[in-house]
Amino acid sequence: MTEINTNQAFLEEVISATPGGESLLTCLQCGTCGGSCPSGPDMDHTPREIFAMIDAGIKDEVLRSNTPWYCVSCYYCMVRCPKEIPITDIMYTLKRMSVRAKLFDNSDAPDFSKTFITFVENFGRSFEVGMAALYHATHKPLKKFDMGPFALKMLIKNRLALLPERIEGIDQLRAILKKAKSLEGV
Amino acid sequence: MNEEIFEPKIIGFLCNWCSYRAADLAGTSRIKYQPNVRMIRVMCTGRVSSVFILKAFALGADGVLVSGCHPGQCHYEKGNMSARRRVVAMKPFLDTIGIGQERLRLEWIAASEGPRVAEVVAEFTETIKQLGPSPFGRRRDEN
Amino acid sequence: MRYGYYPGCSLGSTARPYGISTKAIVGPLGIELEEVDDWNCCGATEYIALNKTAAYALIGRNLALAASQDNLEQLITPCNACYLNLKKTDYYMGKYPKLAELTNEALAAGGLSYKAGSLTIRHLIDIVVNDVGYDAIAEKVVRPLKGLRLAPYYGCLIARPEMGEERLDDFEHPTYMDKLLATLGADVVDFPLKTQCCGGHMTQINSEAGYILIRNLLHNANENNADAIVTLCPMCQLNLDAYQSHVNRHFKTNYNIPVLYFTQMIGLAFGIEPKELGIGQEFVSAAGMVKKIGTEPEVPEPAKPRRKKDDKSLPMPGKRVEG
Amino acid sequence: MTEKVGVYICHCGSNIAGIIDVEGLAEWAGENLEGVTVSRDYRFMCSSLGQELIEEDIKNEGLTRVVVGACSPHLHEKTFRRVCANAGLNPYLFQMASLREQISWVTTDKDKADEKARALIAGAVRRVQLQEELEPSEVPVNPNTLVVGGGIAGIQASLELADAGHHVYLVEREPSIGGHMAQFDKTFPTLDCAACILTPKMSDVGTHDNITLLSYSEVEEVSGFVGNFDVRIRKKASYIKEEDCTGCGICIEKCPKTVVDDVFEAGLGYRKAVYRPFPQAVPKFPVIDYETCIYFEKGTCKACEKFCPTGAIDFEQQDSYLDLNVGNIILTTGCDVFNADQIPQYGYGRLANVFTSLEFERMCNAAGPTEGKIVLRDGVTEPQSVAIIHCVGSRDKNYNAYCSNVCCMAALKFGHLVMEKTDAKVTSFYIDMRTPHKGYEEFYERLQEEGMKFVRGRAAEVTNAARTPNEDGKLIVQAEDTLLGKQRRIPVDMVILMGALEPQVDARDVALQFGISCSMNGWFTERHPKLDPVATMTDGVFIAGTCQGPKDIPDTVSQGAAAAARVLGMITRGTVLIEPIVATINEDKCSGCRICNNLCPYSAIEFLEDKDVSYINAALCKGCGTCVAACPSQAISGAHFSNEQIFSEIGGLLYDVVGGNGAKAPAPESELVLA
Repeated sequence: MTEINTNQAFLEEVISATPGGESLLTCLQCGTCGGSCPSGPDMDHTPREIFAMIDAGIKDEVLRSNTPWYCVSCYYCMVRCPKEIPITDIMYTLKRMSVRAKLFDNSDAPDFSKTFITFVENFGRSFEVGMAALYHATHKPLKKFDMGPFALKMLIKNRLALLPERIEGIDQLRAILKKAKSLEGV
Repeated sequence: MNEEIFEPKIIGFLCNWCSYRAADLAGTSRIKYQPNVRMIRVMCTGRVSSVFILKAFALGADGVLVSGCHPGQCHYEKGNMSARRRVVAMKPFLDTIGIGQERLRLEWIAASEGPRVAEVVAEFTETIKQLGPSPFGRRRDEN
Repeated sequence: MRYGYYPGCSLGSTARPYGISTKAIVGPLGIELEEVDDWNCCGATEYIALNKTAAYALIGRNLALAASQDNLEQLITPCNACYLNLKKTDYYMGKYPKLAELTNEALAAGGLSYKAGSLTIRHLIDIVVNDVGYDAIAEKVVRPLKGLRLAPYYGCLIARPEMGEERLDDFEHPTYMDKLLATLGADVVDFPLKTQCCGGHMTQINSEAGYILIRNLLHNANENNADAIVTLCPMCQLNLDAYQSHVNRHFKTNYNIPVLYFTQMIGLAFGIEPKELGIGQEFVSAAGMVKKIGTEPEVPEPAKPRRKKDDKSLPMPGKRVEG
Repeated sequence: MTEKVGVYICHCGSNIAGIIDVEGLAEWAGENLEGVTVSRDYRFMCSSLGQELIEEDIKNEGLTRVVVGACSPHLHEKTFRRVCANAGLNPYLFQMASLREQISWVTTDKDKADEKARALIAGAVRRVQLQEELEPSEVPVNPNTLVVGGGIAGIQASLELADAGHHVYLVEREPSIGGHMAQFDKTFPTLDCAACILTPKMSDVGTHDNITLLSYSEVEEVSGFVGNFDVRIRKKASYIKEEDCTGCGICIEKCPKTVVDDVFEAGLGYRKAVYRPFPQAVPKFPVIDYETCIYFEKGTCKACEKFCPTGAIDFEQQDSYLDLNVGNIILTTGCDVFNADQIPQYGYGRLANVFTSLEFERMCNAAGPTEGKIVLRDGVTEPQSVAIIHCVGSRDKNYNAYCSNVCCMAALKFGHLVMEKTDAKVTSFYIDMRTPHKGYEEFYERLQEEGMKFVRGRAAEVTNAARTPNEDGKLIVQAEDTLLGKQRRIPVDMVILMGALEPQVDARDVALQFGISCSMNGWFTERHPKLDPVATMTDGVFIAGTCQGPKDIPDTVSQGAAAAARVLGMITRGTVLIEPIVATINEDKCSGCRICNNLCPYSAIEFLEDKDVSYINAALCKGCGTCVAACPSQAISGAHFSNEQIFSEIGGLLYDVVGGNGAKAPAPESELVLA
């Protein structure tokens, strides 16, 4: 049970980690975001509620919620928000925070992202076959059944690359990403 | 007064109808900004002659701000345009006499733009801080 | 017209038909694409979920490479996600100096740097409809898509978010692809869900949620008797096409709507052989649709009648009928 | 010359004293500033006790100059000038330093605040010593008044003045007065019929001996100043000879050309090419619309002319001009309504059964396109369910950040009308329900009792994309019900968009024409937001109604009456003082270069051929000082803003800079220090 005002610094953290995040202070709780969101019905909390919770400093509950992970980045909320709050970017911020705080228990979403970037960091390109294999094998053993034929069909349709492409400048890319992460203090 | 805590002394000429009222609005809205600009009320920026500006520098101002109504919004129809012509014309001259044109700034601030006053003062104060004291400004130590 | 070209990962795999058809039509359209050497993945919507600075640096590398490649000024991509990432990074680096600073600090580790604004990032369809233009396209149409009723589906990331002054079109109801398909001779559905979400990565992380979104789109396209949905995004195409059978299984529906790329439709209208446009690689076969080309439309559009004396109807804003 | 300067520092309670060491400041001024003989601080200088303090000192200490460090001169300069005058000191020998607006309210660092305060006081003290006695000139006030805009605000103002026995020229752009109120059916919260209460006032205006109604006319030029404005009115050609027209309306009946009426019918209805916006129009004369008339388009038709029983049609008529002289001007130019197709997700213009609030007002109006029947765009089907969306273009940074004030109540009114005239269910989508006036909250409760539903959540979108059978053929309003934290989709037949009130498209041009200012949004700016709401910064020009900001009918009417009262005050006083801040040319110095002649915005400078010098007509000069600054031979001096005065003010402001000589007496004549 989280008690209110546990973490007043939370609001500040979110704002400083999001380009243009200051506008979060002016949220008028109108619900345009929650109303516009394609995943709205599946979220533990609507974006609007998340903002109220951030304001109240209920950090853990926010970082535990599935809301940011159900954001499909359609940007409807962002263009409709009457206060021009960069909602989608705030969702990304919350994803990063929850991964670092290891608070989001249903690990599917984060691990999908992790699998995805593993390939990007090793090859410089994304790679569906590997992703499907790795992600579904490590993640949804039950779903493998479903995904097997799926991937197969993709192959038949000639719509899967069999081998990952590796870019030439992979070392350069790694150096860049390494530096970037150190800058962000990861 | 030593340089690392150099506080610029800036003279501001604000028109009575737009910019001076914007400063009033900044006040009533309690918007905080640097105390470096000391403001003079003129009826219109059109009244701000080059002599005013030179006098301010001559008396040791580190910067001069001239602020009036937006183009087309001048209470006297086009006084602000004369001010613009004058300021533009003066800038190269300020370079030649070694004051530097960055020390003279013209801004349009409407009566409703209280926050803008704070922004402009902040920016301009910062600019002048970067430039350092004016070559003409010989300070006596305050006590 | 010469442009830098950033295909994006999917065009080599899941969206191979997009790549093929793009290559097939740029010639006739007089577009010269110069691929960015050794470009890397843009990170889709996933990378930024884990690292912010790294995500911008990842994209920054592509921008830096393109900008330094014999002075390219315009960078074109056919993928909505890549388009958003490239454009948003350029825009944010201009808008938020701190972000630009960090990104360039990271890029420096690879001996690169990028200055916001050095490149104009544009989507393939933007140059097709605006640089080539509808008239030039119309001239090349040898096989009008007469008889086809098409639902133009733009997806999210080409329409949103707001990224500076210049905008391709409306955030919610763009019309440039509608005009394009009409130019090709097709009967165009006024598709109300044209910029709604295709489910994005939801099909991966919560298929139930993803299927619902796909169902909504298929349902409405079906209601509008669309022969096909036309997309300009690999992710949209994959979700609507490859998962259509999953959706049918899941909701006991039997949608059978082929999902094609606008480049393939242009190719068809230009008389290029379906095979050379990668048609046949889609999950939901477009064979039937291709056959229909040239036939009479099933639902002829009723011409708007002049207002009669007894007509009580109220004027529609914008659409004036005088009596 | 040694002046005796009195310096008075106001605490303004803690407003100034909270940041600035007022006692210290007064002390410092007394000790360091030459010429200062009295220096005091007091809790409230503007209080009667504070004022007496100054009067006493002027009398007993023989002060010759007065400086008050308090609030902005825009608040109390007049007050203290009067104090000086009462004590026999010329009011222009007074100077004010804005310690509150420019220091204590905007500065956090106390020491820096004190430093700046000393600078401002030093500046004022040095300046005031060079200020000269000035006598404001007194001019008579022309008792006639110009009212611009014939909406309810302009009607109210005109009647107040006319009934008081003064002549009013009421200018209206459209063919009839009445404004937006004439378009409405009912008015909240009492639901009395708009026409019933408005039309009597309209005909009063039409028949009043003291009112010259200039409809279908616009103000072309304005010049002059308070008490004595010269105005040129353009009366647009209506192609109807008003002296012959009986207003029988046969021409309208016979006119073959029907067009959509985008103005009065808000695009929901039609009118003829020769038309009268509505039956009770005042004046009764129709006008022929040049743009749509078949005769002007094709050169044939003249149906109206054929059938007019009095031969009142005149296709040769031209615009005519009217030159007036008035003492005061009241602007009641009203507002516009937000163009809803700017918000694509609400589908206006794309989805037939999405209506704007103005369209719906016309639909409800018994004299409107549907005779008051509430129907869908097909003109026959009655809706079973209606959604009302609030804040369309209001409280939205993408369009207008402000609250439009009237929409919540209008939405409640609409809810009532829908439920009264149909069996439809009504749901309102609101962010905050704002009902802060007499009887308004009660009206809200009444609608709840009548069964109107309220969803707290801004509608996200209106779509025709049905997902389920019960949504088929409907408009679906999707929103988050923020009180449930759940997304809801509510299928309805009709959607009403409560569009924001916006300034008239040409508000800025009008403001410029009358020499007043606009807010960033384009609303006319009042002299003081609380204490002087209907006056403007330009003496003799007043504003009332929605041209000043969004407001409802009661507030609009009050302002119209208030503006009239202010004008009556001016008329009763009979004369007005003109600030003596004018420029004068020293003929001996004038080289006759004529540079100043074209610079003057008021052509107040003429060239005297015989003397070969320029001359300034004080009556026309407004004292901007542009000519003073521009004169190459320094021959022009600006009263109250002379070079010497400004120079010594600069010197004082830079008291803490060597070369400023801040504490010393001001240099009498200006020496250009740049050798």
